[in-house]
Amino acid sequence: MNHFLPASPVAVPLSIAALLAAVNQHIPRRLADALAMAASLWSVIACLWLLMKSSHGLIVYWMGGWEPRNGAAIGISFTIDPLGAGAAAFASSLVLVALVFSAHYFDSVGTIFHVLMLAFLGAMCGFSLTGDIFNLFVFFELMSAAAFALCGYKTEESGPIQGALNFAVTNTIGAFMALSGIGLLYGRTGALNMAQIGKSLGQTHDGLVVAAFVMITCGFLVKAALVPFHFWLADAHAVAPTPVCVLFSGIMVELGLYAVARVYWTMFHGALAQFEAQTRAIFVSLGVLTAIVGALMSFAQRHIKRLLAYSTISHTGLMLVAFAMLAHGALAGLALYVLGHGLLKGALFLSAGILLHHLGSIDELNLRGKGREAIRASGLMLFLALGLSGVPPYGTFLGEALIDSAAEKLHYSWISYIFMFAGIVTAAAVLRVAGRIYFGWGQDLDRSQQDEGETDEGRETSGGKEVPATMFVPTLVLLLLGLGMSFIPGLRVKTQAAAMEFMDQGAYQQQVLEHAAPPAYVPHAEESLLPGIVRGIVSTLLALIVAGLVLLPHPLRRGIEGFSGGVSFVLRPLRILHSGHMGDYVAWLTAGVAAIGGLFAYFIH
Amino acid sequence: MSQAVSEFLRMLPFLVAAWLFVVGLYGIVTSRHLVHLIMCLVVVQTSTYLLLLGVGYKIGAAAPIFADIPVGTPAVDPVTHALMLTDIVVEATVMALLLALAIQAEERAGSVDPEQLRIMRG
Amino acid sequence: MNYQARTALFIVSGLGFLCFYIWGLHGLPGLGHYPGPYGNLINSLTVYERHATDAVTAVNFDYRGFDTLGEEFILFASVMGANLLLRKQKDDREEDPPLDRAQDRVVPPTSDAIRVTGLALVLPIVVFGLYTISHGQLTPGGGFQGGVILASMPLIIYLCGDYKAFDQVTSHVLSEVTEAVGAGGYAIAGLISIVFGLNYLTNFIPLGQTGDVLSSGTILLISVLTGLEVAGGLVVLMIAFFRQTLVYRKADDESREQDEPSRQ
Amino acid sequence: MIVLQAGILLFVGVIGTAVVFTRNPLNQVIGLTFYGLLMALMFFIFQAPDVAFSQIVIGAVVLPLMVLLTLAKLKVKEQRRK
Repeated sequence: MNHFLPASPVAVPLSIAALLAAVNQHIPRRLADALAMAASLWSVIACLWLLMKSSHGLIVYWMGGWEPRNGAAIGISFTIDPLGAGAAAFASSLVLVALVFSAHYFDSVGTIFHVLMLAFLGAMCGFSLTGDIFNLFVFFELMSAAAFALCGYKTEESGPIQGALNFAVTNTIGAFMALSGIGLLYGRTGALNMAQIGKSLGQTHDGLVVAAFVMITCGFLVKAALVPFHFWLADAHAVAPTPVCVLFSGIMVELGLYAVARVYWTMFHGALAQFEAQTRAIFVSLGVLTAIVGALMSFAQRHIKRLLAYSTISHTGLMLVAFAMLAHGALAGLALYVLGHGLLKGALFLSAGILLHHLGSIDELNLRGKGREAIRASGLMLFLALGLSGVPPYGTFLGEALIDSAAEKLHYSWISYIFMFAGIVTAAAVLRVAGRIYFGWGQDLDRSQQDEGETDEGRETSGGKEVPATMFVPTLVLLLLGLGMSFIPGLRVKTQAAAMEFMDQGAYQQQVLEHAAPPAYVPHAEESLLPGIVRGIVSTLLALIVAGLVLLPHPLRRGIEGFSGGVSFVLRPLRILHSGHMGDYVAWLTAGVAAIGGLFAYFIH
Repeated sequence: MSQAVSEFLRMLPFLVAAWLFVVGLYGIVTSRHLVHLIMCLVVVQTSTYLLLLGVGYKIGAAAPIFADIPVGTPAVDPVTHALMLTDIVVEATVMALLLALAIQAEERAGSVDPEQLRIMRG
Repeated sequence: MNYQARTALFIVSGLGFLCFYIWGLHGLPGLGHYPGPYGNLINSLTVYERHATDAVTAVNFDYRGFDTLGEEFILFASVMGANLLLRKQKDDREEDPPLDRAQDRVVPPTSDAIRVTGLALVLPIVVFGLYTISHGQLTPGGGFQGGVILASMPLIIYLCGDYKAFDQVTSHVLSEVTEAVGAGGYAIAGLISIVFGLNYLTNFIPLGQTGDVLSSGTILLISVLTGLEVAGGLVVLMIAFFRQTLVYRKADDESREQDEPSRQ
Repeated sequence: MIVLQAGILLFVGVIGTAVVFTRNPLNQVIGLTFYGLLMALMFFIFQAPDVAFSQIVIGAVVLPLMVLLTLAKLKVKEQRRK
């Protein structure tokens, strides 16, 4: 079993994918569903097992049995730690949920959908588990290739094609950028194993190391959709089939960030250690900018999936802020936050999918007052919106609490206001949607505002009065898991230990290259959750107030007109910048890389 | 003379790689035709070949094929070649996917000019 | 942004990026001064440990075989994706008569010389492709290169003007299955190692005599599977593109009709 | 040998730039084919026969062919729309 389990989260889904492709159209739909679900279920189990096992030290698994010679790696390793295994387990669970949801959702073309989903799954697992930088790139590309195809799945419409094009071009450029960085590193160290590169780089921090760091980081940040690399995300989410959105928002974007953290802690930490303060400042500013832009743009949308997509952008900004603390408490908080957010956002997208299935539209203004017909979906949405603002016991608040206490020690306590701001605005946006759809509050459709680009999309199903259990139950399960994770005993302590393991560069190198024994990690005692609880409740109340103000009936709106005028004064130019033009996206991408690179170059030399 | 040339050559493949990367991006930013844009993306990708090729090369070394030369002869790095092979196949397939998207863009949106494909604004 | 603003933004940031990149490149040891140790280690090991004389093939299919697995699936997923995107839509049918008839263009018949030469080339190309695949561990070549060569064979048949033969040779289902078998075979070949109590993708076949065709264990097996995958994948891709534009040179409509249902 | 290497690298740089600046896709694809062949030649000169082998087929045949087929399809579509 020890020979099989570490490789199986990649090998099993890929084998099943190939099998399903070979028998395309010759097997019944239900059998294909069952096989695909079985493969993803297997990945969940295997990854959970790896998660348990690796909490006592890294699992280092050499593909092809090529153990390192004299401390030099000659093969590819899976280097599995609890956070990596956790990411893979979470990705597999979301794939499973998405497959269950789509069982009655798609009028699928042969088995192509299943094949692509399984390839996507295998890529995400490999991406989380690998310990080799080029292998990371290969799985990054596999993830992208499957994602592009899934994104353009609904070829009958014009939107998906344009969204997929923007997605594909920007992400491919990001991948080439990361590959160039990898080339630079290889030119310096002659190694591809991350542990060995880290060892070989040591403390040097010349131009090459900085350039490699910035290029690899920016390549992955394109996937993580940080401003100014974020444009593709809203487009891709707005058009991808709903079950696929769950994966994009719930885990794929976060995996971009995971890769940044992995790369930093295994390879560059030694080199950049004396510039920790500057690194922190740069990433915090980037994250804060992203959180604010994402939140504002989210509030301005009426296409519900696009709204959710911008909210994801806002939350990845917060996640980058958490990573930027470069402390184990914040990293543990980040892990919990990703989990909570992924469950929540997944459930939100699924409920949007139910709306689309039931009412045939995804435009907030079109759906005004129609929610009574789809009461379960809109009711769920209300619940979920509260989670976005971090109300306890929703899982995100656990993460926020950890991040806050870590930030406080680093004199960054002001970032908790950013967390509150992003939480309030994105939650208010979803509450507004739910209020408008379910209760029919707020303005009616204003036909004068037509030049807004895509606001709606076609059905993905044949529609129907009934919402099948395969759609409703997964949504509910995600919601309950998101609530339940707060009650797992010792979760925070265990995650902190895992984060310490993740960040220990020296122990990582010794375990990978020299079979060293793992050290034991003893995190601090649990801190009080009370401030987090209070803050969560305050944000939720504020979110309710903001949403209420927006939805006020006409006569009462007068009072806040000046305020909303101010808001749209800020929003207008921001929306114009999101032009939907691929050239703009690439120009901003280059500008982002140049700016981040320039800042690092300035600080380090 | 040959000294000067070899000093110039020391950085040449890398400079060309950097140049091609940026020029390709320029083509993408200013492109008015999706197919042109995709071919510019190919140019960006070739930049990574040049970088890897330059990194793995050794002066005066043979190709890493030990059929005719004895083991131990200095040979260039086979790993970068393997990486480039991977890169080339990836290129062809990703470009195929993009070209397919371009065909669909013409079909569904009636244009291949990024200027006209702006349904995703705001 | 308008064209000028966009170009201006790019020129400023592109130059910034270029400077930054070159600043990083200056840290490289310079062309021809490869630092090692990875490549040197592989060069000294392949012949002894793997009985393969082409180090690149050994890296691709053994030392870093797992990368190649991922990369096979990139090909596989992209082909699936392109196929999905290029499938005929329902509303295309009526407005899509064979192109040439719609434009009243007469296709010049292919000359006999081209046809004979072309068809005579088919066999050598197949042999050459198979040779390249099977000698990958010895001389330059291997699954990728041989697969690509094999995939060019149907093109020649098409050039010879025999669309019917092209259609038969490239029968969609067959090439799709070939592709899937190649990709899946690779993933499963890795699993066989596990049955022998070895790590994923470890060699489990005797290494044989260095220099023989049947040598270097799994490298050969994986090379063949990769060849299948690449050939199948590229043929599926090319058919997908060809079907978009194909010039029907003969009365091929029946064969087209028969083929349609299986592709939906 | 050194002069040959420098020459081909420069040539690759120039042709790559030319490919980007050729705005008409039909002309560009001719440039791209030539560029692919040039790349293959460069791989040979830099002792990478394996890579050169795939580059010849992919860069000079498969990729340009796909681009040409795409252009043909786009042209037909465009004409039909008019």
